[in-house]
Order: sequence, then structure tokens, then C-alpha cells
Amino acid sequence: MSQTYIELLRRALDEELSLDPAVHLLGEDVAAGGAFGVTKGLAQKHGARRVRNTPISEAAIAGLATGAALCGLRPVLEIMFIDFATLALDCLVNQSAKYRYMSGGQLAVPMVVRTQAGAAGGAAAQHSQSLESWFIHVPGLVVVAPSSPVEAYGLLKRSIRLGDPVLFIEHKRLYALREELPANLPLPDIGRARVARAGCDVTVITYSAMVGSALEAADIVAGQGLSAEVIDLRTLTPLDMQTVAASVMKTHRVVIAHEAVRNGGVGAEIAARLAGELFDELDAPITRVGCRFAPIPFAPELERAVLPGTADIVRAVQAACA
Amino acid sequence: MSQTYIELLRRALDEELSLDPAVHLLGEDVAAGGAFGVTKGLAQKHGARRVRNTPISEAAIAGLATGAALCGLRPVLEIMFIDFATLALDCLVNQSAKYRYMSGGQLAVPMVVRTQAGAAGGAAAQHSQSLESWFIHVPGLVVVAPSSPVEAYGLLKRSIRLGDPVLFIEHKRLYALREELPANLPLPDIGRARVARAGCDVTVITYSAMVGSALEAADIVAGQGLSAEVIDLRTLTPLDMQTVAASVMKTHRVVIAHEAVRNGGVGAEIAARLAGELFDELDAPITRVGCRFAPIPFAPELERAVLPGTADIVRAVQAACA
Amino acid sequence: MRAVIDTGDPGLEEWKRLFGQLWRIRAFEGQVQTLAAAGEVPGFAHLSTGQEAVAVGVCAHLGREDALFTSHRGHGHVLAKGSDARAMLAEIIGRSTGLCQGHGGSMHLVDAPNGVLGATGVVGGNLPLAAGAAWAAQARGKAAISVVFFGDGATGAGIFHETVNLSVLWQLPVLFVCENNGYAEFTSREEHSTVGSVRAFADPYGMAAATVDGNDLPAVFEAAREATARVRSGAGPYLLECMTHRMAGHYVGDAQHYRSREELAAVTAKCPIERMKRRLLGLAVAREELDAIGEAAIREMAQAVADARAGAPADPRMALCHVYGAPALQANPGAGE
Amino acid sequence: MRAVIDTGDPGLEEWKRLFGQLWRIRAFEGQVQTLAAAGEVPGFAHLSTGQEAVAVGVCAHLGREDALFTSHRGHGHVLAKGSDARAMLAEIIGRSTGLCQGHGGSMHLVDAPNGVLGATGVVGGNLPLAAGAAWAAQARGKAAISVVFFGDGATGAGIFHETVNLSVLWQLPVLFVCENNGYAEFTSREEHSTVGSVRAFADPYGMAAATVDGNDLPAVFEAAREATARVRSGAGPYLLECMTHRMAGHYVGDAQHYRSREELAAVTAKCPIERMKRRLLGLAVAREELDAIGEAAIREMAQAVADARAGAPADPRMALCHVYGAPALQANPGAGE
Ligand SMILES: Cc1ncc(C[n+]2csc(CCOP(=O)(O)OP(=O)(O)O)c2C)c(N)n1
Ligand SMILES: Cc1ncc(C[n+]2csc(CCOP(=O)(O)OP(=O)(O)O)c2C)c(N)n1
Ligand SMILES: [Mg+2]
Ligand SMILES: [Mg+2]
Repeated sequence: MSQTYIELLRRALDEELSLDPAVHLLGEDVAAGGAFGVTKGLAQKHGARRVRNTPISEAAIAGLATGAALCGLRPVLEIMFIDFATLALDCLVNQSAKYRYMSGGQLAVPMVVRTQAGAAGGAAAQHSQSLESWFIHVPGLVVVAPSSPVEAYGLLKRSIRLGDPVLFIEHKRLYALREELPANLPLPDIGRARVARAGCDVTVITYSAMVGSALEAADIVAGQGLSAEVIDLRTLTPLDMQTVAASVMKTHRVVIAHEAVRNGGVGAEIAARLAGELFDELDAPITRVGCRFAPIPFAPELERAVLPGTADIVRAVQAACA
Repeated sequence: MSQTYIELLRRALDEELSLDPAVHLLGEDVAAGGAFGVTKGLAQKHGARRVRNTPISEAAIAGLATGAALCGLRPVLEIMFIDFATLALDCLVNQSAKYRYMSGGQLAVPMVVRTQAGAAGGAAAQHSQSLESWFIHVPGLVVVAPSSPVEAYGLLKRSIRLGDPVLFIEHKRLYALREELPANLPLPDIGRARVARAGCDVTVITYSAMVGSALEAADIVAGQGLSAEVIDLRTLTPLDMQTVAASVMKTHRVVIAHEAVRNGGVGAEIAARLAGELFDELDAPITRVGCRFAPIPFAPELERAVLPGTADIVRAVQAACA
Repeated sequence: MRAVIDTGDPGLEEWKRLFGQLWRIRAFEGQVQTLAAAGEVPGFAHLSTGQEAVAVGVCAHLGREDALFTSHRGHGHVLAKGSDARAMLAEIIGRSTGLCQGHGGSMHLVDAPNGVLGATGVVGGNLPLAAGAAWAAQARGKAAISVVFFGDGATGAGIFHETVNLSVLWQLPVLFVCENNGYAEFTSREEHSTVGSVRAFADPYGMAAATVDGNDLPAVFEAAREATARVRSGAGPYLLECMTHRMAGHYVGDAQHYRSREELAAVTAKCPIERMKRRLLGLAVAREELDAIGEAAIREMAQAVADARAGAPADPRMALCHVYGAPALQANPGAGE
Repeated sequence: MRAVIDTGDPGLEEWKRLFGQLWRIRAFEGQVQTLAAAGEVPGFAHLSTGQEAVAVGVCAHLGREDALFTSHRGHGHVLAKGSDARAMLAEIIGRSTGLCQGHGGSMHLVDAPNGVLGATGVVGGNLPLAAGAAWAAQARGKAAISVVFFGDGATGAGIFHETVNLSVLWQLPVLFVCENNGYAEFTSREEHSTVGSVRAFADPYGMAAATVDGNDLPAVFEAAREATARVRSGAGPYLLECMTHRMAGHYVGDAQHYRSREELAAVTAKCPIERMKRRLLGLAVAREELDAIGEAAIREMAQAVADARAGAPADPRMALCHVYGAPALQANPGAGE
């Protein structure tokens, strides 16, 4: 029986709440299920003390979670939109990420910040951003961005158990996606990318919702005789450069795709690493696919004009293989 | 007569306050000169209504400046340490940067956020960060990072007059640097890099305090027969890729240096652009010099162990030219 | 459009006009609801249905030169300030003829010539902007004031408190209007705070403040008259708390499982339009006249939708415009495009 | 170390011990000042000189299992909680023998086994962490409470208000101790806020609160006894405002041009140590005994400096340790190193 991305996130939370009494959920409206229904029913099942609604106080709830994590809880905090992680950033960057280090290893912050990113259907400039690259620039944070329901399930469970602060980025366009959870699936490792589709002519490196677009693009170019390997990074810190390198040493051509604007995006980091560490393996310029350099506009025609999609990846693959 | 970076910043502010009644300064302790004395004497000269102390409310003062900028003022806001820009980020990213766009061009936010970054002498994890790369990822913001007293003077004046929101990043290690302001110096353009030293074997691309280290490194490698061209980017958005390209098409070898951690840094963006747009011009892997991946530690021995410096650039240049 | 009214009872004709304003907002939101349900409104649509008297009672005291800032639930405020319903609707359905050429949308309406300086989707994010606009007016010696509408939920955000502190300290001409509807999304006020009345937050600062029944148009009108007069006089900021009720869900599509039937019925019984209607009937205005006012508003908004729909879709060639203003930057400095 | 004291007058011996604690902090800060002036303290050194009675009076009621959070001006609190002066000083001068192996420094002291869960350099940043620690204690059924020290300037930060709201709402066992010294850096309280007494911020929330003379050790002791007892009883959070004075500059090196000679003299006249000394003399304790207590503290801290200095410098090979805990991540995932 297939389940949606939302249902499998919920299942992961439900299981971890059951397994470990230290796990607590908090966030705006989480007891009512949250804005997207991810936590629906969990307050009823696990009690209002373990699934707690909060005021609209992103800064304080991030701090609350951090302080609680220092003292034996494993909080899972929901920030409703990644756009509002801006309000919690002081805590996440200056406290959560640095606490272990500043204390010389005395303390740890085992917490997960679940949030949701990306553009879909006119959510507009303040509810559509993809800001993951900020967080890969912060030593001490782990950044996870699952691309499918099954991935989301496994990576969320792993994140909760990890012991370091994790920013767990869901994507609103993936929420309704369905997949069947295989029985006895081993949980993925944090820091291990996955080859979502094998190929030999070009490597498409991507994550989150763009994995779907990359797979579509790979299908399309296959019809043109091009074999694209698609790598789903899964975690953005740590970056699994081994898996990337193995692929690039086979294909020698690279396309990097994400929904965030290219300028200063995660794709820049990957391209830079390749241009540094695998320079001699590259047979073609590295092409990046990303959002055009503008805030996300409201009207569908405008939104489409800035967002990257399957067609952009197809074009980039063709260019890389020209 | 030579003047310090601080004195020339002050002179720029003083002149712009005199020239344009719309210019107002605000920030914590600015009337007393600010934590580093940049605004010393300006409240006395221009009045306490134009140089205003604020409470410790980074979020609100960024919002205040933005709202005032919508209504005809040209606020220059001081955020004492860039580490605390985290607290103002919601406003800067979700409001200031996007207002012109979201309003369909009806409104503008002509404001400058002066702040100060970098590590020096044990300021430790929460007062030493270099976070500029976050801001290049935000369409709508301009990011300026002057490398010398004279540059700081000219770029600050230009920033105040620009008409778009500018993050103006000073560096605490540069504050005491001295330089003479040439008479009748034309003000630099926002978005135009400068060749700080001409050379032909390798291009070192950098900005802010690392320009000094790069020039030192260029001196050192010159003794080894290597001619390094040093490019001072000056503005990180927009990035002057023309000046960079002209140099790379001459040297075909690139080192990028900044104090921020490499992962997700501005250097990643530059490397990615080169690996995309100038791939065929590159004769060697692109080397990035940056902070090692850790929060900035307190003790001098530890701080030195993570911060990049002249020796790292020398090594990178040697590697690029090997 | 209309003169700033700042003393006493405005007279029966004005009450009827304001009654019409209530209806215009109700009808406007009705159209948005229909459009949203039909999939014609991209993104999230938050209706102000039930809260009309706050918008109308406050905006009656504002001129075009006064600055207005609002939140995600701002259609009513913008309409009451006098913006064009057609241009608003065109924006809400994403047309190039919209107020913001389709760049903004429902949560980001701006109508600068009318002093509507912006709606924001970040809860509380509009508060310091309004204080900043007030600061600019103060610094430039303008008589204009700044008004910001926000929900009770926004008082949980630190920015509210920071902004109040600064506004009192600098004696800024800003009026804070809190629409206390007892909910933030699906969570009731009791779960958000032990502080029932938002007015209490003014006390530590000694800020002038009042709480008023936000469903009672004359009460809001009178309270806002006092509040705006005081702010205009240079006496500093003012907090006006309007107790009101959301008659609809948090957004169009919200099934409101968290509210009982009884609660919803009680809210409907407090409808500010019905209440004002009873008041006007009591003043011997003919029922037919009042009905005609409502019908005119409904017709106006139906026509506004038709006009908005006739506008050209947003122009994709404009997608990269308005990111920067400085000519040198318009070439779009990001990622080489 | 010492038992939790929670009822009544602790007796003369304890007062003498607490008097010694005042002196220990004074002597400690004196050493830090000397070290900083000599360039041996990297970064910024903020002294708590003049505010010792707050640290001592409050921490007298805390056990090791209680959580303590403090700010940039936190040496006194950490010392009063019972942490080792040598390990503190070693951290402050950046030795590998320091509390945090030199990773933290003056503004980031952590001594987890002693319940010192951290100092922070971000004004107000410690407040929600303390509430979080209190939440963890509540959730885990522990008796421990959480105490956070912060300055009056921190009440300008929104996070203070967000944290208070949440703490009251969740009835968290957290004690907020504000050291109201009338300054934030170089700016006086009057320029920061029209709210003179921070205690007022508790009122909207109905949070229990008190203001006490923070330079009067027995007064702080008594107020903190009540406050901690109340918080321990499960009655929710408490705000204790201690009116006090910074006898030194904002940091070592601050020339204090913004304070008049008269002001500084008045502050010196209010010295909490002199005041307690007079009190004890009044209780017929011999001047010699009191002098000896002070001298012992001074000797102890001189020795502590010598011990701290003897520690090995921080080890550069540790610079990349403690970034992550998970074994798979310790290989340092950034930038290939
Ligand atoms: C900073 C921020 N956090 C969360 C949200 C999601 N959100 C949108 S509206 C809302 C509730 C707002 O409640 P209130 O301020 O009372 O306004 P109302 O909707 O009742 O008019 C929330 C939590 C947001 N938009 N911004
Ligand atoms: C968020 C933030 N903004 C600014 C600063 C710079 N700063 C350090 S201490 C200080 C004043 C703090 O005043 P207060 O809270 O009263 O504490 P006190 O120094 O008086 O003990 C400021 C503004 C900071 N550390 N953090
Ligand atoms: Mg509400
Ligand atoms: Mg203070």
C-alpha cells in the first residue's frame, strides 16, 4: 500500500515518538497537524505534552528546543516555512550549531528542525524560497533534503537519532507524492548519496524535488541516445563527494540542478569541488540549473518563468554532451 | 595625511550626512561612536535626530530602516557584528530585498546596512564570522566588502547613493589600516572589481581583508618567479565577472581566497562560474583558500589553526602553477 | 477620495457610506472565496470576513498620505483605504493589470499612490516597517501618520515588543491596530498566551491603548478617531485592540475542525454588518435602502471580478524586472543572466 | 559542594562564607582585568565588578543539578555556582586546561558537570535556552530548575518577550534574573527604553516578579530564596530584577567617557562588598576576620592565575574537534578536510 510523503514523515515521527521518550515535537499548530498535516493525530496518540503547539515565536522555540536538547530531550521542531527560519537563524547558527564546539565537547544538541521549502502554485516571495545553501555554510549543522516519501521516512528517523543539530528540509511539491515503503528497508546513512538512476554519458547531481525533474529529463534524453546518471545527494552537509566522484570519473560531464537560485547555491559548492578536486576528469564545462535571479513571483506565468524544471535539465544535459 | 579605515568610513558618512538630509544613521551606540568608533562625533555634528542610538533590537531596527527607506529616508543602519545580522535576517531577506519586486516596482528600499565581520584576536565563535555568502544568495540585495581605507570611503558613499538595499561589510582587522585619500579620486562603481596587482601566471580572486594577504602572497611568489594577478572584487553582488574573465583568459590559473569557510562560500560561486563559463580557459584545477570547517575558536593557537592566511595563498598559488 | 474626518459623529449619510464599505469588503472577500475555490487564486487566500468593521472604522480616519501596512489578512484594509477593487482583484488572480503586476499577490498588496505601503506574509514583519514609515514622517516633518494592522498571534513574535519599545522611545506617529480574533491559524489564543487582552502589552511602556468591540462599527470608528487624533497630535504611538472574530477559516479551504458548530454559530450571530444594519434601522433608515447598499456592493464586486479577469495575464518577460533599481544592476547580477 | 539552602536566615557562618564569595568574584575579576590589560586575554573581557551580590545571592540557592545560563558578563555567576576558578581562568586565557579546552573563552564558559550550561555572547540568546532546559526538566520529571542571568539591555530584544510568554504558558521552572545596571554598553537605560524597571514586563503575563536592590546581598539572598522556592514548587517562571551598577567599563579598555566622575563616585559608594562588610561589622564580626576573608580570596585568585598560566596552551590539533559528534561526521564534512 503506497503512502504519501506526508504520511511517511508522520509514520517516522510516530515511530520515533514511540521508541524514545526523549523525542518531543514542537511548533506552530503541530498539535492540530501543522499547516500541511504532517503531524496530524500525533498529539492525540502521544499526548499534548509531547506534541506541543507554540506561539508564533520562531526564535524562542528554536532556543527552547536547543536548551532542551542540551538537557536530554530530542526535540523535533517544526518551522512552518523555511522562509521563517530567518527568524530562528540566530539560535540555529550562533547557538545550536556551535554549542558542542564552544563547550569543548561537553554538550551536544541532538535536535531536528523540520521545515519545508520550495515554490508551488503562487505561494509567492515570502513562502517559496529554497535557502538550504545558507546552512551548508555553517559548521556544526547537518542538512538533509529528501527527494521521495521513502527517503523522507528513512532520513527523518536517522536525523532524529543522530545527535547533532539537523536541518531537515521537506519540499511542498513532494508532499502529495506516493510510494510504497518496502518491508525491512535499511535506513539510509546520513552523508551517503544515492544513485537514483545509473547512466554513463553525463552525471546529473541534484536533491529534493529536483530529483524527480532530473529523472524525467533522463528519460527524455534517453530517447535522444544520451545516458544520464542521476545522483540524489540526500544530505547537503555532509556532501558525499565519493559517490559524486565515482560517477564523474565514469561520465566526465556534469550538470547540477536545484530549485534555489544558482548564485551562492549548493550547486556552486559542488561545482567548485569538482573544479578543484576532479578537474582533470572533466570533459566539458559544468552546467548549473537553478532558479533565475529574482524573488519568487506570485502569478503562475511569472513563477514558471523563474523556476527551473525538466526542460532546463534536458537543455543542460544536451549542452554538457554537445 | 593618511587616515585609517575607520576615519575614512567616518568621513564618508559625514559627507553624505552633509550632502543629503535624507541620510540618517541608526544603530546600537552609534551616537557614542559605535563599538569601534566609526561614527564618533557625528551625532554632535549632525544632531542626535540624525544619528540615533537604538535599543538592542536588531530585528526592529532593520525593519525601521526599511520602512523609513520606503518613505523617503536613506537610512544607514549599523549592525555591530555580522554575527547578529542573523537577528535582522527576516527583515533583510523577506522585506528589504524583496520590496521593490513584490510591489511591482512601486517602492524602493534605499538603505545601507553597515556591519563588520571577520576574526581577530579571540573574538570567538559568535563575534568572528564571515557570512557574506548568505547574502549573495538573496536576489535584491547588493553586497559590498571593501578591502582598504580608500576603497571603504568610496564604496560607502556609492552605496548610500545607490537606491537599492546594500549590505556593506567592513572587516575588524582592517579598521586600523592607514591610507591617504587621493584628491579628486573618482568614486568606484558598484559592481566593478579592481586589479589590485597585475600579473600573468595566476589570478588570485579575493576581497575584504584577504586582499592584503593576497598581495603579500604575490610578493612572496614573485621571489619564486611567479607573477600573480590579484583581483579585489569589491562587490560580491553584483560580481564583476568581466574583470575576472579578462584576467583568467590571461593567466589560465585561478586561486580564490576568502576568510569565510569554503563550504558554501562566495568562492564556490566564483569557481562554479569559471567552471561553467570559462572552462576551456582553465589550465589547472581551481584552488580555494578559506577558513577550515569549524566555528571560530577562542584561543589564539586554535584561531590560527583554522583561519586562512598568506601562507595558504602562497601554497595555493604554487599548486595552481605546478 | 474622501476627506479626513477627525471630529465627532460623522452624520447619517457617512454612516450609510461606511455601512456600504462593510458590504464592499464582504462582497470582495466573497468573490475571492469563489475565485479561490475555483482555483483562480494562486497561493493562499486569507479572508477578512467578519472583521470588516475594524478596517472600515479605522480607515475612515486616514487620508491617502497616511501610510498603511497590513498582514496576510489585509484585503479589507486595502479596500477601506480606498484602493481600486479591480486592481486588487487583478493582483489577487495574478494579472499584469494588478496593483503589483502580478509580482505580489494576495499577501503582498501595495498601492503606493494610495499610501498602501504593503501587506506582508511574515507574521509581525509589517510592524517595524510601519514604525519606520512613521519615523520618516517625523524626520521629514510630514503630518502623515502610519497605521499597521496585525493579528493577535503577532504579539507572540518578539518583533512586536521590539517595535513598541522603539516607537514609544522615539515617540513615533504610529497606530498599532490589533485584530484580536482569538486564533492564530488553527490554534486558539488560550494555547498561544496567557495574556487574553493584547492591550496589556502597552502597559509596561505607558503607551496609550484601548480595547474596543471590533464588530461594532461606531465603537471602532470612535476609538479610532481618538487614537488617530492622538497619534497625529505628536503624542506618540497608540495601540488599538479590536476584539473580533474570523467568520471564515484561516484560509480558503480550511475545514475548521478545531472550531465547534456552536462557536461558529455564535460568531455568525455577531456579524458586524448585521449589527450595523440593526443600528441604522434603529435610526429609521429604510430596510430597502440598506438592502440596496448591500446589493450595490455585491454588483460592484461582481463587475470588479469581470474587469480583473479581462486583464492580461502577468507577463513572463517581466519576471526579472524590479529586482534592482540602480541601472547598473538591472542587468541582473545573479548567475550571469 | 554545598547544600541547597531554601529556608530562612542561613546564619552568620554562611553570611561570612557568602561575603567571601563576593570577594572571590571581585578578586577574580581583578585578575581578569590585569590579565586583559597585559594582553593575556584574547577577545573581549566583560567584568562583573560591582554586581557580585547578584551572583552570590542567587547562586546560594542553586545546586549542581540546577541549570545556569549567563551572558557576556558571566564570570561571577559561574564562580558563584561553584565552578573551579583555575579552569575558568585557564579558559579565559585560552589554555587547553580551560573549561572548554580554549574553544569557548570568556563569553562562552560551560561547565556541564556543575550545571553551568553556558554563557553566550549574543545579548538575549541565553534566555530561550534556559527555558528549554527548564522544559527538559519538566518533561523528564526532574526537580531541577533553570536560572538565567541577563542584562537590562536584553529586554530590548524580542527574544526576551517571546521566552517569557512561552515560559508562562508552559509553566516552566525557570528563574529570570535581570541585572539592571542601567547601561547597555555606552548607552544608558533612558536612551534604550522608557521602561525604567524591567519588572514591569512581567505584568502582562501575570508572571511572578520582584525588584530588589542588587547591591544588598541579604536582600538578593532573601528575594532569590523566595523566587527559587516558588519556581521549584512548580508555580512557573519568575522574574527577579536586581538593581545594580557596573563599577567597571563595558569591557576592559572602555574609557567610559559617557559617565561623569560624579556618577562613578556614586557607584563606588554603593559597592556591595563594602555594604556587606558594614552589615557584618554591625553583627559584631571582627574587622580583622573580614579583612582576612578578603585577603584569602585575593590570594586564592592570584594562585588560580598562576595555576591557569601553568596550563598548556590550547592544542591546535584540537581545532577541528567537537564540530560534530556523530562518528560518521567527525571526518569533517566541509570543504574536503
Ligand atoms: C513568522 C511567521 N510564522 C508563521 C507563519 C504562518 N502563519 C500565517 S498566518 C498565522 C497565524 C497568524 O495569526 P494572527 O496574527 O492572529 O492573524 P490572523 O490570521 O488571526 O488574522 C501563521 C502562524 C507566518 N506567516 N509567519
Ligand atoms: C544581539 C546582540 N547585539 C549586540 C551585541 C553587542 N553588545 C554586547 S553587550 C551589549 C550591551 C548589553 O547590555 P545589557 O544586556 O544591559 O548587559 P550589561 O552589559 O549591562 O551587563 C551589546 C549591545 C551583542 N553582543 N548581541
Ligand atoms: Mg488572530
Ligand atoms: Mg545593562
